[in-house]
Amino acid sequence: MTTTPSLETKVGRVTLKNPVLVASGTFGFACEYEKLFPISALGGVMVTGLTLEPRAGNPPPRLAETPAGLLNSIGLQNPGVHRFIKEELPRLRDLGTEIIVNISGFTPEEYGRLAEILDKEPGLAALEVNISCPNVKEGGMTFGVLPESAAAVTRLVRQNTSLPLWVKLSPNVTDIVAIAQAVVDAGADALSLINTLSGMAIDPDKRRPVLGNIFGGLSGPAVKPVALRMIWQVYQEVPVPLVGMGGITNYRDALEFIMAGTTAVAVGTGLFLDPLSPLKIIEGLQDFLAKHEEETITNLIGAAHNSEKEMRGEKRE
Amino acid sequence: MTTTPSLETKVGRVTLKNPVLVASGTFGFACEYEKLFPISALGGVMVTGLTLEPRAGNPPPRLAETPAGLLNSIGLQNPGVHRFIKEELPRLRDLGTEIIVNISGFTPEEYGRLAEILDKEPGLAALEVNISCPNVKEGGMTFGVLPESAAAVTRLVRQNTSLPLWVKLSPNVTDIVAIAQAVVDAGADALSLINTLSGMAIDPDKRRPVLGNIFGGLSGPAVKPVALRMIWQVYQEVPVPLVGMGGITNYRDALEFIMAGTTAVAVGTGLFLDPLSPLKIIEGLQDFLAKHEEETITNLIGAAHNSEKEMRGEKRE
Amino acid sequence: MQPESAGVISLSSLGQATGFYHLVLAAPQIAKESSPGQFVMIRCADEQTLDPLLLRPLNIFRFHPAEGRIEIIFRVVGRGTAWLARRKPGDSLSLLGPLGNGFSSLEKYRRLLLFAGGTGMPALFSLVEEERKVGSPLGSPTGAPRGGHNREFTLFYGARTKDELVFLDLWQAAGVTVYTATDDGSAGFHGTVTKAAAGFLPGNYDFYCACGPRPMLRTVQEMMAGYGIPGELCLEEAMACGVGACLGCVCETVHGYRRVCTDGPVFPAGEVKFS
Amino acid sequence: MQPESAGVISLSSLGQATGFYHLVLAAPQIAKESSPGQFVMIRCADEQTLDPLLLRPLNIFRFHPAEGRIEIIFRVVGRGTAWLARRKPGDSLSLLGPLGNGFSSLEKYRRLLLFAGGTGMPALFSLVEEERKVGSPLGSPTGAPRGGHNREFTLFYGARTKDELVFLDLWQAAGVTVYTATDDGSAGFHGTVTKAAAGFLPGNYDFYCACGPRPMLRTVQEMMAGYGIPGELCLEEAMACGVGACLGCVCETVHGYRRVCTDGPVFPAGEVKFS
Ligand SMILES: Cc1cc2nc3c(=O)[nH]c(=O)nc-3n(C[C@H](O)[C@H](O)[C@H](O)COP(=O)(O)OP(=O)(O)OC[C@H]3O[C@@H](n4cnc5c(N)ncnc54)[C@H](O)[C@@H]3O)c2cc1C
Ligand SMILES: Cc1cc2nc3c(=O)[nH]c(=O)nc-3n(C[C@H](O)[C@H](O)[C@H](O)COP(=O)(O)OP(=O)(O)OC[C@H]3O[C@@H](n4cnc5c(N)ncnc54)[C@H](O)[C@@H]3O)c2cc1C
Ligand SMILES: Cc1cc2nc3c(=O)[nH]c(=O)nc-3n(C[C@H](O)[C@H](O)[C@H](O)COP(=O)(O)O)c2cc1C
Ligand SMILES: Cc1cc2nc3c(=O)[nH]c(=O)nc-3n(C[C@H](O)[C@H](O)[C@H](O)COP(=O)(O)O)c2cc1C
Ligand code: FES
Ligand code: FES
Repeated sequence: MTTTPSLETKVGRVTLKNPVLVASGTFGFACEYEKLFPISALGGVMVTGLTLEPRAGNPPPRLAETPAGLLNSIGLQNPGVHRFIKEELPRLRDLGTEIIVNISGFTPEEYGRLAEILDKEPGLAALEVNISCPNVKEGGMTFGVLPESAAAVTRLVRQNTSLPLWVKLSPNVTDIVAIAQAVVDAGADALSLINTLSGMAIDPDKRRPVLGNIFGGLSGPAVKPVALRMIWQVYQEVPVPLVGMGGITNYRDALEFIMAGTTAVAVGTGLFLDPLSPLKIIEGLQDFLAKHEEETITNLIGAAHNSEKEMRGEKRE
Repeated sequence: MTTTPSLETKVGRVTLKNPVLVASGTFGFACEYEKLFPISALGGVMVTGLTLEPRAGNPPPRLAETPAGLLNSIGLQNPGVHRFIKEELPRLRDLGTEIIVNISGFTPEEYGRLAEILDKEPGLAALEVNISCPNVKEGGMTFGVLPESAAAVTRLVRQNTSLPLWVKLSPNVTDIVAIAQAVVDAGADALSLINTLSGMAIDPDKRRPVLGNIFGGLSGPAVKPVALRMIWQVYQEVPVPLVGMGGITNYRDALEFIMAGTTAVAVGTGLFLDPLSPLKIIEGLQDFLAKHEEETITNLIGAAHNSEKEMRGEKRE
Repeated sequence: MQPESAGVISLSSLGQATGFYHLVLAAPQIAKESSPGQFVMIRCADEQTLDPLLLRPLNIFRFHPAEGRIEIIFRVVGRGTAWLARRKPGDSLSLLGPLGNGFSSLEKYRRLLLFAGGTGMPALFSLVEEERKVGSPLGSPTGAPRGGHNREFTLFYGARTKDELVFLDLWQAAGVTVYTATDDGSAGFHGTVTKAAAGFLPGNYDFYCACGPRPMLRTVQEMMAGYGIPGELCLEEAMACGVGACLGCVCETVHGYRRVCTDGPVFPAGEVKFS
Repeated sequence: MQPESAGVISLSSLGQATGFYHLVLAAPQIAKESSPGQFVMIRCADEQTLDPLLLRPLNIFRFHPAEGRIEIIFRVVGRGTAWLARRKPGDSLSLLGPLGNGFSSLEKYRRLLLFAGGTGMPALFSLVEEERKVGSPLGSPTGAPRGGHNREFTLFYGARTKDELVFLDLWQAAGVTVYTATDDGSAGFHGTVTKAAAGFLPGNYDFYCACGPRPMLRTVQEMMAGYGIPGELCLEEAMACGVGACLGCVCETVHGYRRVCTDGPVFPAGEVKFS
């Protein structure tokens, strides 16, 4: 093979120059990492979760390190969508990469309103709809844990924008496939998974929870097996592109996700181990393709499912 | 303080000389570890999951190491309850520690039958009812993920034995409190949590799942934050003793569980890092109590909840 | 600010019982860009392990742009720092830095009061040394102050015990008047730095800088506010990214939550709210 | 079988390109109890890290009860073995062993055939050395076989390349006839051990023992079954407990799933089912 292998991939209507994004909430509005590497090298940036109004977030401490994992209870600290559009978006548009805006609401209407506002803004590749927010109307359970509420939010967002919709699923559910199916039926173009697992840590010396908020979201390598399992299940049942995240720190992790069925991946907590890891992952994928004489990364999407089909005797001709 | 602090703890009717047990499936029938340390030093032994009929288990590979975690897909390989009673139980009775028998069924009736059979056997401290088995009648979802099926199993077991019942909860659920409440209402004396998180791993070189069974159960330090969160939630809502497990490798982990609300803890995957870890944990707890001049470990059960009450202004008089 | 692979030049224990270590690193880029009160993050784990996961933030004790070196003082408190204490000369470490917003310029002030508690000392020393460096070609504070300015520094330095009061000679060499305090009374005042300082205050001080454990900072803040002396506090908070992206390290201030890693670690004393 | 803290006596690379290392450990209890084909599990991570989590199983290459030592040959394939390769003399390691069910007695046989592939070699050497030890006070196979028995061994030893054929001198010193094979033809037969052996078979052999990668074992099993020569296979499987408790390491046999760690790692060749 003489041509260099292609990393280009398509999440529905959104073409990414490579499948490596950075995950919402871990990359701020990109300006922090701009000093460290050229953001344009990334497949895309998922910006920090936005809400309609500015939010102060949760009381500190907000971080607790756990075995191969990280608990965070940031609580969606953000300047609100309006200041985002004014102060951050112009700069983001010029980064030379796809910008995916992550939105969160506390009522379905808030989600709809956010979509409506952002729909008018040029230069966005997609909206990522974070349905892991507590549903204040329904007593605090998050929208993402019930198919009905997840679908309701998706539907309202769908009605308010023609931007591609990536709905980001919560892993804290009994049946991820049911939720995935519900939001796809309600108009999601793609699914992002997974958000953080709900967890906590206790300081035995202080005899109290480490986090000011008691509970936090678990991310990082610890959660990778759970993320892969959910992606595998959704890939088998729900025919939309998937964007995978949860514990990716190197190109082999990225390959696990892609082979489980994702069209793209995002690095979140991995940035904190090594801020250059997304670039190293891109390089690693490139080398892997070259070594195995694969022309394009898209050949590998869902590749691990083939072995299962073979085992079941469903060999592809 | 001059007397040595007491580690004795009571899980309902069951008195344990100390709160450190070993988790089902990780300690076999105790004979393997007998060569390594005196089993009588343990608070109790939860023996490998039994089914009515012998089971061969799942095809290998059955293990995959993950970041700070372990995936297993043993699939309940066991000799069946009858051979267990004949070949293993007599020896287990003489170990000088509490024996808790873990049971699994594929229909509610199987659970009931197992309870009936074991009820006749002297020398058992409790039955641990593993409701994480696939419910073959209802298409493979495990009993443990729906309150109704979890309660149905518990009820049938309750009707067939007067032994203390510890129902072992699956963490793969949206609402752990609902399940906990349902099984307590159905007659559980105590709750064990957590069983393993459903997960998977992919070998990117072979382009297929690492485990022969594709999915496996994630255990070990990686899952500790999830276990603690679920224990915290259940402790706040459901007034029965809890037995905690999920990633405990040292006495500080054990303290986190106890302070989150468990009356006892079990070490599973931790044994594989260090087979003597249960003994070291017992020692560590003893030293901690002495250092902090606590007379008994039972003072620490749920201790981390006090800080929350204080924060909410509900200071205890 | 950038990732830099730094070579260990030396690592020495500052007394077994203390758990304190002195680390000298070859990190030319970071040395060049540093300013007093900034910190680095160091990956304190074998390359291929994912536990512990996060980099550890450590203040820069001294930086030597000409030699391309930085120095760090750290105490072993957990597995990250324990790993770091096992390094050997010649090993290489992954660093990210210099990070944060250090102390502001002291130009306006003549008489300065410093409060250091335990591992809070290094940040303050970098401040004094930078000050004294001006006009000195090598920058090592040997003998009397050689700085272009005639600023006066008084340090109240507290620790749990005598042995944890480290590098007193360097402070003295920098021409700083040092008062010590120990929890166990083994050296200097028997008690906290704030109690030790109380006898000298208000004095004629223009400004203060403090770095140390939270309870100390809170008391210093209160006390100095009482005397109407302005100052800056150098804070610590658990960190993940270290560059301002994750919003994990916030502290409460009069302006709401601010990031310790980028808005700080040094804040105007009057802005910090201890709850 | 017990946990034992073992001191590193020496650790040497057997050629950079190979990734093979030779490790000598002071482990008196394990050395005393070992028998050929057994293995140890070693914690290959810093004490305070939880990743990698599991102990690594490694075969015992040689054991010296009198000196209280064991020897291991390992290849760096991942982070555990990479960590192990960074140890230094004087370091101490956490071991568990000896584990498993080794080779059965060779008493009944006179002419033995051995098949070793890569890191499968050590287990077979322990078998030969133990055999040769009888009658020798020190037990090191120097010069001609000095064992009480006049058993004859023929070894087919395969590797990817010449440099990975390690310790050939020891085999020769033990009086074993050695035929080598390499994947790249850089030494001995160009191809697999099984193909190399095919030319010599059936010969006059009574029994065989094989240790190496799965595909090799499968071919050996098939080939030898064809000649009607009985033997034993030494298997590998990912392990967690190493003591038979977790049922994680099973292989398929004619008797159903059996634990490689305790029912094996050595199994009668006829019982193993390769699927
Ligand atoms: C900006 C900044 C500068 C610092 N400068 C220095 C310095 O110059 N010298 C020095 O010795 N220490 C300094 N620290 C503290 C140092 O970062 C921690 O001691 C270190 O991260 C502990 O890591 P560990 O793995 O050894 O301990 P862990 O095993 O992670 O924890 C051990 C204990 O330390 C606490 N801890 C963990 N992380 C932090 C943290 N980031 N901040 C505070 N406490 C923590 C834990 O709650 C626990 O009680 C600084 C911290 C910050 C935020
Ligand atoms: C009974 C037994 C005896 C062994 N004896 C030796 C020996 O004498 N010398 C030697 O070099 N190696 C031996 N091995 C293999 C050795 O255990 C593995 O190479 C080692 O565990 C890999 O650890 P790692 O952390 O370096 O690699 P990892 O990072 O864990 O994995 C790297 C690669 O090795 C594979 N692997 C991981 N664990 C095992 C395992 N337990 N068995 C087989 N493959 C594995 C993985 O699938 C992966 O492809 C033996 C294995 C067993 C089960
Ligand atoms: C500090 C932090 C903040 C996060 N904030 C958000 C957010 O605002 N919106 C969102 O959808 N996900 C958020 N996440 C979740 C991540 O985007 C990602 O889904 C998760 O961390 C799993 O990926 P990882 O293991 O690579 O970090 C956050 C995660 C972290 C660690
Ligand atoms: C190899 C293995 C086998 C297990 N088998 C069982 C079982 O038979 N029944 C059961 O209820 N739980 C079983 N478990 C789950 C453990 O008992 C425990 O709930 C879980 O592993 C979490 O604890 P840990 O992180 O300390 O291992 C098994 C776990 C492992 C690792
Ligand atoms: S550590 Fe991430 S914002 Fe400060
Ligand atoms: S490794 Fe646990 S049974 Fe073999």
